[in-house]
Amino acid sequence: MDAALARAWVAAVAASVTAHAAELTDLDAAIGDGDHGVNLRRGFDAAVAALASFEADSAGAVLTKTGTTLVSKVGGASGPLYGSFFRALGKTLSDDPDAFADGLRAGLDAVVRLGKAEPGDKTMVDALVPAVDAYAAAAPSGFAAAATAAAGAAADGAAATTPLQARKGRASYLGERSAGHQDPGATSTALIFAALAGLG
Amino acid sequence: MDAALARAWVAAVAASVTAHAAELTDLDAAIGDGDHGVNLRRGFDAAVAALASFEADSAGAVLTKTGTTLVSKVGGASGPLYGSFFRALGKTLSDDPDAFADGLRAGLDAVVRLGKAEPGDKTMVDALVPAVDAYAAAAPSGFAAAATAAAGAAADGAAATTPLQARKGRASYLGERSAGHQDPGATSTALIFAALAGLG
Amino acid sequence: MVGIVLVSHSERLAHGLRDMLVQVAGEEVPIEAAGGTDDGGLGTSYDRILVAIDRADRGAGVLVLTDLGSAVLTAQTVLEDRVANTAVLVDAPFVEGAVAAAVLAGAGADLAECTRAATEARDVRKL
Amino acid sequence: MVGIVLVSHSERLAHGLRDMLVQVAGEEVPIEAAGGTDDGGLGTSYDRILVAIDRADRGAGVLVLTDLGSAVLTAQTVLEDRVANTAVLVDAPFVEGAVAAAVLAGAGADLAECTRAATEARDVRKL
Ligand SMILES: Nc1ncnc2c1ncn2[C@@H]1O[C@H](COP(=O)(O)OP(=O)(O)O)[C@@H](O)[C@H]1O
Ligand SMILES: Nc1ncnc2c1ncn2[C@@H]1O[C@H](COP(=O)(O)OP(=O)(O)O)[C@@H](O)[C@H]1O
Ligand SMILES: [Mg+2]
Ligand SMILES: [Mg+2]
Ligand SMILES: [Mg+2]
Ligand SMILES: [Mg+2]
Repeated sequence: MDAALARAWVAAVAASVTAHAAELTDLDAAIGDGDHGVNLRRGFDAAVAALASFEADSAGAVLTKTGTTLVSKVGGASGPLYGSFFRALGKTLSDDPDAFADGLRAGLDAVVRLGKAEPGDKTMVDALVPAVDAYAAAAPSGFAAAATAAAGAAADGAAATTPLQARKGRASYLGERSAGHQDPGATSTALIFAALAGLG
Repeated sequence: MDAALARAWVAAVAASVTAHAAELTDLDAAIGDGDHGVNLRRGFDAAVAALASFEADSAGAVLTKTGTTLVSKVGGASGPLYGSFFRALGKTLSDDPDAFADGLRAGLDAVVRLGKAEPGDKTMVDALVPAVDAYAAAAPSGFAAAATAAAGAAADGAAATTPLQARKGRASYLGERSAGHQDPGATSTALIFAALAGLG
Repeated sequence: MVGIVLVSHSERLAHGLRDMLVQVAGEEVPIEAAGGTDDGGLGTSYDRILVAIDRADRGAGVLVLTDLGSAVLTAQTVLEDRVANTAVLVDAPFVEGAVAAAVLAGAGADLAECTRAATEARDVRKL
Repeated sequence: MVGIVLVSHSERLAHGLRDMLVQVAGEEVPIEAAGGTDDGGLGTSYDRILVAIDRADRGAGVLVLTDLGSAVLTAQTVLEDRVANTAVLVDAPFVEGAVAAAVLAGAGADLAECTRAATEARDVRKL
């Protein structure tokens, strides 16, 4: 991945979370505090703005900067989580711009290390794990095919959170009542991978 | 006890906590939050003001009114505690104006029921228990003698809190560090009984 | 809907916590702040607590949470004096218990379930 | 003196709690509020937390308390990024733990003792 593609990805995510802000917020209102759409919009808009004045000629630098901006601008749990994801991805790409599959894996690891969620806890991890696995499996077929596979897997993973009971964060207080609602963070993870696939 | 004597007692307590407000506050600053003098001054001033426009011809009514005012005006733990004390005392005297020893006992019981402190916990209970006991023991000798005995016992009880470790409220976090300071509430209990003795 | 009353020594703290709870519970849950003394200083106010409980009482009961032990004494006195016996004091961590209770109240849970959630918040680990 | 940083989703809550702590700890204990997002909305701010920790750090360590699990994530990220390794995040009830820690910090206790007091506040019963 080069700097231009990375910038295009971040811009596409910003556009997508803006378009889906109300949906993300509604999902979060059902099992959380109803700010996920606002949070991500603020974060990715800030990332786009930060990148506009950021001179970087590598995808690694662009994505690291994106992560750092998300960490400090989102204001919710998804900020440090997605921030860690993009920082770890960016750092991997800074070492090797072609190691996108490894970078995604490093991003996932960073999210798990910070948030300590396990698959099935009804979080973004439930979309992230299948997306990262699908990308790695399809990577031999090239970026476009792998990104498309990852996007499909993330969307499926997000949909599969609906029947789950939340075990992390505020939603966990709802116990059985959290079942029947799709997790907002898993939903936004699907948007992030859909934006990646859209670049291909 | 008649209404006039009860009014005189409350006025004397108000004057005493005003005169000792800084001392009470300093004691509370050492092992609490430094507001005991301010709290009691506000409470007893409010009680005096409430009594000024309160037409009551019995000590029971005067002391019940005093208790109710303390409950709502003090703002600290001592408010509901002393408030319960005076309400229970007043209620007993309303049934029998001569049952002062029983009334003190009822007041102590109310304090213990609400605050659940035991003797030795370094609270007002450590002054209240000996005061009530001393009053009862000396009651056959008349009010003046009994009140004087109670005042002496309360002062001794307050002094004896100095080496104790607090087991109630914020001071309990200090553990061993709370030893070496006299408890503010036990100190104000001694003032209340000194004011009683001063009426004799 | 179960009501929630927040008894704090600080008026600001109580109002700030109320803001947070409204976000997770929605506007329909009656959440009342009873912080500070009558004149807004640090301490607790019998009258503010009483008014807050009366306001939060919509017939399904009221959960009363307190910040420090000394606030318990004032709240307890209010509850003993109050005629309608629909409010319960819960022994729970103030902020964490209130969030748990508010989430459940917003989901339509009853007083017993909200009380249990608040109490159990004590055992939820943050790290 | 050990410093204390209060990370809350609400700016008002953090400041109200700070008021309470100053009353029990005295003015010498550095107690910093880090509540709300950068623009004062509900949420947590990386920058506010970082500034608060830097301000509260007088060399004896800083205890960081958080209101909800999600505040932990932001605080933890700040701590990982921060070069000086003098701040610790404690798993304690927000208000109760902060009061306990402030009482001890005001009495000159060290970071380990303040941390233990905050943690143990979880087990102190109110009723
Ligand atoms: N510990 C965690 N690990 C992984 N994901 C988490 C964790 N906590 C929350 N999330 C994700 O974050 C989403 C909520 O994000 P957001 O609403 O922006 O933050 P907040 O919960 O602080 O308001 C959840 O839907 C969930 O997917
Ligand atoms: N549970 C309790 N039982 C008996 N007395 C108590 C209790 N809690 C506090 N006290 C008394 O109250 C005094 C403190 O009163 P005050 O400073 O007015 O209230 P606060 O502690 O709320 O600031 C203590 O010194 C102690 O004697
Ligand atoms: Mg949210
Ligand atoms: Mg939020
Ligand atoms: Mg006090
Ligand atoms: Mg006080």
